[in-house]
Amino acid sequence: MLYSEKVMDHFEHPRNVGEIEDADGIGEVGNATCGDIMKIYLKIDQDIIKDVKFKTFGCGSAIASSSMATEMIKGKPVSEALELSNKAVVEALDGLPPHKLHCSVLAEEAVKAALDDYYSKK
Amino acid sequence: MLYSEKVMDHFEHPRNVGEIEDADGIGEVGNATCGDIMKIYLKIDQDIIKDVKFKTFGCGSAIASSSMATEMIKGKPVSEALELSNKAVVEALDGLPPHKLHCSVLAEEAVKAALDDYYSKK
Amino acid sequence: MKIYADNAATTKISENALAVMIENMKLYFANPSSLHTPGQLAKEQLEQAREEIAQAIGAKPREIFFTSGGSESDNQAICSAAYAGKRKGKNHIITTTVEHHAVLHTMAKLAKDGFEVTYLPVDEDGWLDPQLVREAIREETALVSVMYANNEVGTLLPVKEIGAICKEKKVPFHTDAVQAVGHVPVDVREIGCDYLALSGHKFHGPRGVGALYVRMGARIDNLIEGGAQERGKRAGTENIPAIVGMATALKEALNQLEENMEKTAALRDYLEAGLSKISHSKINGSGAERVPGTLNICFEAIEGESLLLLLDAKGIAASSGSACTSGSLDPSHVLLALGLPHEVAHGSLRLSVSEENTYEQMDYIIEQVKEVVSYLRSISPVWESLKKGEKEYIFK
Amino acid sequence: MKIYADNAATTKISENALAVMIENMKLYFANPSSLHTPGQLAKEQLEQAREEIAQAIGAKPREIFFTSGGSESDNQAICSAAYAGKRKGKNHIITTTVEHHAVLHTMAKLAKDGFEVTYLPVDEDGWLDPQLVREAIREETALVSVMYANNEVGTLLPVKEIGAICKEKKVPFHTDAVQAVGHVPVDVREIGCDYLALSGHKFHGPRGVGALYVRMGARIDNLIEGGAQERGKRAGTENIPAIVGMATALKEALNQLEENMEKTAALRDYLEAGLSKISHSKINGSGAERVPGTLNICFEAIEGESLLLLLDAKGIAASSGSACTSGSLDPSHVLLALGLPHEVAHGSLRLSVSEENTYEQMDYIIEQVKEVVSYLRSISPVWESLKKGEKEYIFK
Ligand SMILES: Cc1ncc(COP(=O)(O)O)c(C=O)c1O
Ligand SMILES: Cc1ncc(COP(=O)(O)O)c(C=O)c1O
Repeated sequence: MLYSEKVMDHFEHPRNVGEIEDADGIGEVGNATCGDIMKIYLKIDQDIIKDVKFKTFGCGSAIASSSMATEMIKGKPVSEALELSNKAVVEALDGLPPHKLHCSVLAEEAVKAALDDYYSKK
Repeated sequence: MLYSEKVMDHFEHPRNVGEIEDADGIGEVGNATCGDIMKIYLKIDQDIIKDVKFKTFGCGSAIASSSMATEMIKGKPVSEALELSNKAVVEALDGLPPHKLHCSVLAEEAVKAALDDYYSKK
Repeated sequence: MKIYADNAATTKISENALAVMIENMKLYFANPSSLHTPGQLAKEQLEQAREEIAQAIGAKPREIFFTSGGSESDNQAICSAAYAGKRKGKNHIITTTVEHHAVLHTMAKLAKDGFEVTYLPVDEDGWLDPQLVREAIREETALVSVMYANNEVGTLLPVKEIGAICKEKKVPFHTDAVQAVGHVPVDVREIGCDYLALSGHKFHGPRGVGALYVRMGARIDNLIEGGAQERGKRAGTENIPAIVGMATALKEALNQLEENMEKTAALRDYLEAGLSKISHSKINGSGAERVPGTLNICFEAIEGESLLLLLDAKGIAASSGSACTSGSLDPSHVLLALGLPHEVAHGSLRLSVSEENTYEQMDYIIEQVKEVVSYLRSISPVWESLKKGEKEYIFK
Repeated sequence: MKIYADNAATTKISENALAVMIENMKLYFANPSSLHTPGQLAKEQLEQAREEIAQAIGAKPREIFFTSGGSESDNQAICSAAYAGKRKGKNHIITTTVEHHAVLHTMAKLAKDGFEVTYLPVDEDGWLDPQLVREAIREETALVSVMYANNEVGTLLPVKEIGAICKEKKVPFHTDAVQAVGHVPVDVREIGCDYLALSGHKFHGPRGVGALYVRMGARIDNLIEGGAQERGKRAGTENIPAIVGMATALKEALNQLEENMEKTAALRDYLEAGLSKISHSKINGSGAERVPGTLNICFEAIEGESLLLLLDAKGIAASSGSACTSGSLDPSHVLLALGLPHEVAHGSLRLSVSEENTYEQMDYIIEQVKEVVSYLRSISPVWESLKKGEKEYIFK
């Protein structure tokens, strides 16, 4: 099949979908022309990611990558979230097809953009 | 199928196969390099073709053309045999495949060569 | 429910065509180039199929060359005409922006080899104004290649008008009729084309077989060199089982053509009516005549692959863009050619029904598409921006 | 009695391969480029077949490209290597005089396009001395193309030795293994070739499908442009039923390879022993290693077509020269390359047996060939001249 079971699970039942009204950090990456946009909302308390939500416009692996990335940083200290790599996302998803690897990069970038936003607001 | 029923009949059961020991005219045309040789023997009495035999090295349509040509001139006056055309042979055989038409030409030429030989001996 | 709604990508083989193929493989397996009886019997099967295919499109048997499919037919026709033109100093080719890749990539190869290619634009329905062809033709035009029916949107292009113009201007005309044959009436004399490509698997025939019509007198050169099969123009031991399967399927399709056209068009229109109720969406090509079974729709703020996969999870097999390019990241070149902006071109869905589909299935598709679209919009940041008024809707 | 002894022209499809094809057409008919489940299941079938074919010849799956048959594979390999060479200033190609027309006619096309082609001679058994390849290779050599097994005579050419020389000299090496695969062990690493062509219908697989092995890193360019199938190197909706049928047939053939080789070689040798009793005849290639099933014999003073047709009338399906060129008037280019004079080259007969033939059939063939040959000699003017001493026998 196109995607691993893990990818399909996170694509069909994405975790942490939604918005956070009073987010402490918001990151948006990608653009509609390329076919992928990810937006990540963070609620941070004492440098711990208390809550995270996302919205994604994109293919199955983009949605799954966002879902997995949010799962991986949820409840973690910001310092750990900053270390999140696209490789870790790919591994956690049991792999992505080669031409879909950029989705995991986007997920990493979206998390970092949200953290940047958090720092810049602080 | 490759050949008409008539061709197959004359190929599988050729008429007038053989040699005539004391022939009045013998004609041989074609060459082994091209893959066809026809040899026709005539027994002529008072300008009537009393007997005709042939031997042919060649494909099915070459054998059938020889067989048909000999049938067509047997018992006929020499003057009529001289008129034998390859077209008439082809028609009598209910047609030949386009790339096999040269076999009927060869049959016409073999008859004429045998008649030439007859005249030159006379 | 399991629904196959991807008939423009490929169709299921008909029972009759399959039965004929099996019989052929068992009884007529010999090589038709062999002189022996089994070979000649196989050859008879081959030539009968050639007659049937010829008759189906109004051609003479000698004008039909069997190939391995639509792509090969397109390649061979285009290259033959192009290089024949080049030998006479003609190095200009006219085509459209909405052709299949079998045509477009062949054009790209020719462009590399010194040809100048004019890509005529289409209107928002994918229709080509024949006058554009007339205006584009020059002294050095070696070929006009315009498809009969578009594979993504279904639009029927005015090939008869274009054929007449090409005839008048004495320019060879090729039409890729892969999506048309078996679905709408196709007659090569009416079109007035010099070349026409068709493919077996688009009308419930087998895969890996196609035909190329070449008007008597039009130039045809080998793409595949070798044995003297197909009057020396296409080498390779003839795939007779597939060829007779294709002929059987095409006869079957034509026997029921009117009936099937009516039925599939009605199903498609029903589906279209249901889906067009979804807000901020657009039916592509609906302003033009289309092949009966094809429906293409874009939904704002969602992406096609995720739509496709969620429908698949519900048992609906559909397509986003053409099958051959799925897996690529670019939106369909056809939808862009129709003038759709990238962001909505990404959100396209092609449903292609056959006479075997039912209204019950259409209802299910409508229901599921609605649900999936609204779910994907609910998780789409683009939809969020649109709703918040941060962005303007493209489809009002 | 009905005897099929033309297996080098084509084979009857195996029951297993046919069953797998039918199942595939019914269950996995979707387009493997489609993203939906039916498409992805079809794709799994395709990729499994690719693995099987790869394994059968010692290749990696990524090195296998599916095509429409042996001819297409040969064309694509040769053109790819030739033009890749040309871009580096290399315009010389080496091949042999006994190749199949799929190779020879491609060479002729390249020769017209500025390539210089060296045709290496073979010995009287159709065998090529590998040292000739070494001597022919030059700085500008773009490709060496030597067949694995000859289709008319059955001779196995020393491809491993040639492969080693090409490797040493860093020249790409293509081998047309259409007559070898499924009949003798074939391993691309052992051969050391860069390209290898095979065709499904020569080993009880389906018609219209073949494969091209392309060593990882070797250059491969499209012959057919279009969709991104076969990693972008061969466009056209994949003919999966035929591909899985071919993989099934090849696995089957290899499972029984030793057994079949022994059996067919024994049948062939038995036939050969019987037929060589006919006076003034010659077994072609008997001095070389041959594929097990093929027997080629020339009879002095008779012509092959009439021999063939009379055998056909007795129920024996055989061939004279290769099937693809029958119907032409020229004697086989292969027999001429073996040094046979025209007059005897016209009188050739190819019998190609498979493991399904029997000794009873061989006895019948021997008896009938004897009878037909002596009949045709009795009506042959050439035989008459030979007997009368007007001409010299070529075969003493
Ligand atoms: C040696 C050889 N090469 C190539 C071919 C061509 O294969 P196909 O007929 O599958 O194109 C054949 C058989 O016809 C052959 O025997
Ligand atoms: C319009 C059009 N042209 C050409 C093709 C190529 O046909 P095939 O896949 O049979 O090579 C297709 C289908 O894939 C098509 O829809």
